Amino acid sequence: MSSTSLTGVRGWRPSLPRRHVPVLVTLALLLVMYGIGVSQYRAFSNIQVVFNVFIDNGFLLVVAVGMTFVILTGGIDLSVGSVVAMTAMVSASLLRDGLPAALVLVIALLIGPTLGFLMGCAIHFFELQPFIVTLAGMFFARGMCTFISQSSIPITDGFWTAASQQRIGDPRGNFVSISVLIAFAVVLVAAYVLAYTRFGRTVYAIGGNPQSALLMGLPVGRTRIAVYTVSGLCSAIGGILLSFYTLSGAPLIAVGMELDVIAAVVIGGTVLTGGSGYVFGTVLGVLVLGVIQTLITFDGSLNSWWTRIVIGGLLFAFILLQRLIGIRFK
Amino acid sequence: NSDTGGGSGAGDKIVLGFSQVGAESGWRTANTTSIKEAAAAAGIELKFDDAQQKQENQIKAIRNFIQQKVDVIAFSPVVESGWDTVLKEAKDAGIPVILTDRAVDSPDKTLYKSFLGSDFVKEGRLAGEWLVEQTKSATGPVNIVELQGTTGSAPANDRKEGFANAIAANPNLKIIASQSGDFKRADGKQVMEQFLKANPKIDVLFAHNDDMGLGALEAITAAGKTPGKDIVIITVDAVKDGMQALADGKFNFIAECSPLLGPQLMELVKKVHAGEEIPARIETEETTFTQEQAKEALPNRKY
Amino acid sequence: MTGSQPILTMTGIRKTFPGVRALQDVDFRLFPGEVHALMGENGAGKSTLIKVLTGVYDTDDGVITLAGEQVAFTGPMQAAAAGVSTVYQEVNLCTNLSVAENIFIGREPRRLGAVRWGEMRRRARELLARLDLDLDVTAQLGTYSLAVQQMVAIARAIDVRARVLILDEPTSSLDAGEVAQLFRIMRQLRDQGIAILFVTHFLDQVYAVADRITVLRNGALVGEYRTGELPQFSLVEKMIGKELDVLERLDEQQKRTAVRPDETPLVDATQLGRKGAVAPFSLRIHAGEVVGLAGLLGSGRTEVARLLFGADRADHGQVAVRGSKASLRNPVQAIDHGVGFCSEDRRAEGIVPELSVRENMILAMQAARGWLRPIPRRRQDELVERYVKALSIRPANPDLPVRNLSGGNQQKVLLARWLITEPRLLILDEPTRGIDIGAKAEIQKLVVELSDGGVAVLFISAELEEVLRLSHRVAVMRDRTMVAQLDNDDSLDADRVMQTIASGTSNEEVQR
Amino acid sequence: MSAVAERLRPLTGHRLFWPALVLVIMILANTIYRPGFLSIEVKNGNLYGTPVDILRLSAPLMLVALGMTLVIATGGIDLSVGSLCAISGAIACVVISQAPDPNSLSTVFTALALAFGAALVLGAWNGVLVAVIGIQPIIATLILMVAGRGLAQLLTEGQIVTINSAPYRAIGLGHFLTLPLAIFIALAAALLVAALTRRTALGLIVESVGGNAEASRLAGIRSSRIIFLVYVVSAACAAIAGFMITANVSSADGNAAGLWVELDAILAVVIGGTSLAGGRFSLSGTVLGALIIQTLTTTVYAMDISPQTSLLFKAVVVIAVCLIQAPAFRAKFNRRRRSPRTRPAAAPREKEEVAA
Ligand SMILES: Nc1ncnc2c1ncn2[C@@H]1O[C@H](COP(=O)(O)OP(=O)(O)OP(=O)(O)O)[C@@H](O)[C@H]1O
Ligand SMILES: Nc1ncnc2c1ncn2[C@@H]1O[C@H](COP(=O)(O)OP(=O)(O)OP(=O)(O)O)[C@@H](O)[C@H]1O
Ligand SMILES: [Mg+2]
Ligand SMILES: [Mg+2]
Repeated sequence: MSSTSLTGVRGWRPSLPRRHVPVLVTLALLLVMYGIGVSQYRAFSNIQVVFNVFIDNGFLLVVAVGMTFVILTGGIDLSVGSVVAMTAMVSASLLRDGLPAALVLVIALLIGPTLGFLMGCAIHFFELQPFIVTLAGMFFARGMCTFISQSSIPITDGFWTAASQQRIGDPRGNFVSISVLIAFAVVLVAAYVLAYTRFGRTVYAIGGNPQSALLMGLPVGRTRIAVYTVSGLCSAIGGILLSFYTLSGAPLIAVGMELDVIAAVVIGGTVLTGGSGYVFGTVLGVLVLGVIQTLITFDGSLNSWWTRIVIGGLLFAFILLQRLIGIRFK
Repeated sequence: NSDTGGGSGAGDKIVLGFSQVGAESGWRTANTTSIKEAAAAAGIELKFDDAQQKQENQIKAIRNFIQQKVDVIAFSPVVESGWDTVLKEAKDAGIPVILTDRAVDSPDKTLYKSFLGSDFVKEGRLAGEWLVEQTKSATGPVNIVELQGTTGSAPANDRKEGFANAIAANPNLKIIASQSGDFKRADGKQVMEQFLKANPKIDVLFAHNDDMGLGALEAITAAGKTPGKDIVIITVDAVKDGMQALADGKFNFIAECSPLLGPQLMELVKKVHAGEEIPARIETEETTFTQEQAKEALPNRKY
Repeated sequence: MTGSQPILTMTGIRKTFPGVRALQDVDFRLFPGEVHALMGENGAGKSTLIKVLTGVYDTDDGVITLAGEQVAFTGPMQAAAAGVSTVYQEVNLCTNLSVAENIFIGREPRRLGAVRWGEMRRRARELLARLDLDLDVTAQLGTYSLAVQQMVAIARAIDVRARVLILDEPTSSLDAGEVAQLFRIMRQLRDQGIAILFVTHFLDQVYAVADRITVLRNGALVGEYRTGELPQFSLVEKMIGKELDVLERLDEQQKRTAVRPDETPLVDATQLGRKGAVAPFSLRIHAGEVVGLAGLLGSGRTEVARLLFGADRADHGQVAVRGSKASLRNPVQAIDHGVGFCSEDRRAEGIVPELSVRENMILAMQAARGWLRPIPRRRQDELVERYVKALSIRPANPDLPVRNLSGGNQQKVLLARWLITEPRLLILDEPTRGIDIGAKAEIQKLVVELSDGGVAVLFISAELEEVLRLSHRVAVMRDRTMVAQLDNDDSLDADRVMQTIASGTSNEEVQR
Repeated sequence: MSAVAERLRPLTGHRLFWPALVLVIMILANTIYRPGFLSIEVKNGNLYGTPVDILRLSAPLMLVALGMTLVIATGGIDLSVGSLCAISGAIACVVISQAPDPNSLSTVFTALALAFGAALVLGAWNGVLVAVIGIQPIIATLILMVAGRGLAQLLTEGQIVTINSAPYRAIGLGHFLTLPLAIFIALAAALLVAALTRRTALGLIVESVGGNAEASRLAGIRSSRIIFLVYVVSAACAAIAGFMITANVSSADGNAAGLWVELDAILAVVIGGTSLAGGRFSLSGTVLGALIIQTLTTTVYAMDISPQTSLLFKAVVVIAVCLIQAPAFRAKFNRRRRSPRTRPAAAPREKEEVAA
């Protein structure tokens, strides 16, 4: 009965591009959107408009990168917006108290990961749902913000001011800020980690099937905790960038940012159930949101409520197209 | 300046980029409407952007205004701090900036040309002074509860401060409870319900805006008390519903905070564009209303 | 062959789940250089013992030693690090990752911490070649069938430099060729001194490869035996706990040719097909007829079944049910026409893990009745009790979440789900996979009974003997095409079916 | 001690024991802080007091959370409920405010019908996005969450629409049998949903779809139809909640009505013991969860806790309730407590019983 020869080669067409379809679709749609902007508004074609999208969304990008890790494991982190705000608040208040900038940076960069670590532990050891744990984390961090100060605190520290106002490139013409470079660095590191390290691959495995990952002998617990810590770290970096951006800490800043971030990650082609997606997609997702906003500002005729409706509508059109084109390609 | 204009080929119309906080209250909407109407009337092309209560969005909008090379930028800052970087970019691009409604705390006063808005401290003070006047003859303690606005916001802080300073004149006046109602009717009502249950004797309610006062009205009625009589109600803003309540005798006093900045703003824009010097701080024309004044004023109110 | 010292001992192992004593005072030893079969009925505790060993579950009591040292693994990661490599019962891989990664993740070849993708792919190809598999190692695992996934899982396990290799029912979804390939590798490894623990429900396989057998029954140890000293029937007796004539009964089944050319067929599919899944085929099934589907892995048997059930939408051809044209575009319509379908992938497409045994059983019937007409509790109890007994589902507590049942018992629950709907055509895709010998005989008996009672059955199984034993007719699949339909008369035997599969034609092809 | 524990086992083992305990503790803490907390008096022939307030104010949250429970049971989530509250409230108030006679019943019913219909349409929109087009629920409903608030403001033109309509007011403030009508409305909705899901097979079907959608489809359940349906139900619940919220202050505020209610609703559902992963759901748990959250809010106001610390307070309560309910946490806790006790001797002869 042995018929090994029969089980052998079967003509199986490799389906390589399939994984990349969502990202490619996003890219194409983004280009179309940019094209529309250029054709409609003259100043839109300035290269600085593109740079501004990066300058204005650098912190969002960094936070979204952290969120990508979490979502790739099939989790979610709702605390990011509050942690960003808390980091900015802590930096601002410590600087106001006269601590040296370097020390403040270290402290601010420790708080986010610590909270992330604790949330990761709660999720892993007590098997609580990430949504709830991070929601509690969100309440906690936001509570801390107003606890630190009820009104916004300006930052006058020399290092911060320099980082904020430094223009890289032609200072009179087209330039980017330091935040953009930091954001790019974070993106590159994250992409490398996800693609080339054992930790990164374990993140994907957990997203695919946590039970299997455990039975395959992967360090599921450690990785899961690490992922929330990474997200906390990214939020902390995002918070620092935001404090560069606004040169202040305000208790109600970045409210609802978590939803923008989640939307960016998903638009970038990462699946919320985990296991599939790329950092590069997340970059595109952030750009999509940025370009939508730029389009609306350039138009400059929308009422407050029409702004929301149009954002919702564009989001819908985008997701729908992405989905339909995605299906077609598969 | 046809080479500079935005997409619409502005000709020699002045282009104003205006970044609004959002549309979080009726007051804000009236403010927006006023600006839009005034711009149209003054022949100024308005680029309007709604920041949905987010500072990040306002900064982005200002950047985009700079890219579009508008002639003047005006905005109502969501928070006080954090504007230096982007204002510097505007300054470098040679675009003058006017603040409306709320101030910024930047030490560098050259970053903007002027501030146009209300004096919140004064509003609180006017409210307090009226109360002191009314309770001159009171012998026993007068118990006041306060419904604060959004915690940490400039109007809430300043109105609280102004009010507290004014009532210090009479030691009988005492604030026995003060809690944030977030400038919203539903919250104002919920907080007032708890005030009423925790404090058997409340004589005066000071609400930081009309909406919270209107919410509190309901709570007071439900508790079997008569607003305006059993409890004296003082609020700030003077939006239509508030004025109606005042005219109906349910409120006792309102310190006005006018949203109708549009015409004044357009004046300033024109002057700034023409290179004229303008004062660094301009206050909106505001008044106060008693019940009688409200009855008179009500038919002519625009919002 | 066996060394003097066991590499692994488990003594006095006890494990209780809420309401179930899964293991009680079980002792087990494993010697280097042996293949040791762990036998027992569904729910006997085999998988639990393995999971206790590798630290997936904590023990309630008991001692485990590995190479003389006491160990208590906290999880598969530690166990693997200590040289215990395991393939668990349900395929436990990540379908979203590539084949190569599934083999190597956790121990990828790296340079300076960076994964060396090229090297990994090359090594994956080599390893799969040892199992005689030629896959695109960069493709996502999920694009391959369950059987291929099973082979990949095995490849992953044998690559580890392990001292102990544990295989929990690795052969349940493999075909004969792949099994032979696996055994070749197992013998190789054994000769290198690796200790192999092997779980299967196929007695032939035990006798083909195992040196020693440990039998569990109801979570308790029955005994440890040398394979040569334990005849098949006494093995079965030990597993079942009473003397049974199962084996005889299995062989007694006779050829069941019954052609009813004059009747209108129950289901008549003409040129039914779906692009990319299966080429258009025509198939008639009469009431009371059992049609077997034979073919290699990936030959498209499952696709045929899914088309007939409307699980996938056909883009070609049509179906008539009892003479009148019917549309089977989704499961609801198929069920309306009295078709039932027991999927081969019970975890993804079968059970609803959170729900109780009872709810899982009545699900299909409830769906057919519509949500407005809940099945009365009394009727539920009646039905559930009947099928729990009929299929000897253990534990017999219908309110247990079905996820707590052993693999084989879950399969029985699924079967019960469809039997309860009293279908006219029941499609069984690998219904006996992972089912113990007693239960397998029960299911086969059931198929015969159903058919005698006028129910048509489409029977898919990797075991050709089983197909031949039960079917009136056998349809042969090859490369996603139905190449032949053979009457199961005296001239038909396994060899001829194999020939048909191999050549793609049969010399006396029966038309329809 | 342990005998008592044994006796209480069936009680402490009950699904709702821990959330209920937390609620009781919160009420106790309030009563200690302010002895009058629990006192109820009769005013104008109606009951009046903080407990009544809590019940009345929790009614909208309860409604939203009921719908959310079903959505979550199918493994989805509905972020748009807050916006739906705002839209339905806005439509009702705008219609009433423009009618010649805002006090007539027919005006109010027309307004309610229009608003309710619109909510159903929007719910169907969500349902189509998730069930038919297959967009992930969180994103699909995010669209309406963003755009919906804009719609509500569009309807009210950014103003707070104040109405003067006694019948409409009654939805939020009316009384029935001395208790606020809102309580009865929420209760009726809860009973209706409970009857719909537990007296019919709908509950089982929803749980099955949430547990394994593909398996359910193959068992003959129209999974996508069920998923579609729960979003419509959720929207309907949100609409009624929107009526209550706006009736409570007799005005529709497109921006503030139902702001962040989606988060509270999700919290209520989870505190009530329904898993966000889908599958099993508990309506009574959700009702309890809504009560806990409203009590928490009231506590913050009543105890003079400054609003900035209220979020910290909320974080602590949420984590505490979820922790004590988490099986993993309890297992760890129990093990530590039980370990000194010697294990009961094994009863090896019971072997055969297991098979039964
Ligand atoms: N996680 C669990 N929770 C509760 N009970 C469980 C759990 N896992 C297994 N059981 C029970 O333990 C017993 C032993 O199951 P186990 O999976 O070890 O059986 P098995 O011998 O592997 O059977 P099969 O041949 O069907 O795979 C069964 O009665 C099963 O219901
Ligand atoms: N050449 C191939 N190499 C590897 N896998 C293949 C190949 N062709 C098909 N497959 C896989 O096999 C599956 C189709 O097999 P299908 O389930 O139809 O066959 P089957 O005969 O029912 O097999 P099984 O015995 O596994 O049930 C597809 O999901 C596909 O991923
Ligand atoms: Mg098993
Ligand atoms: Mg198959």
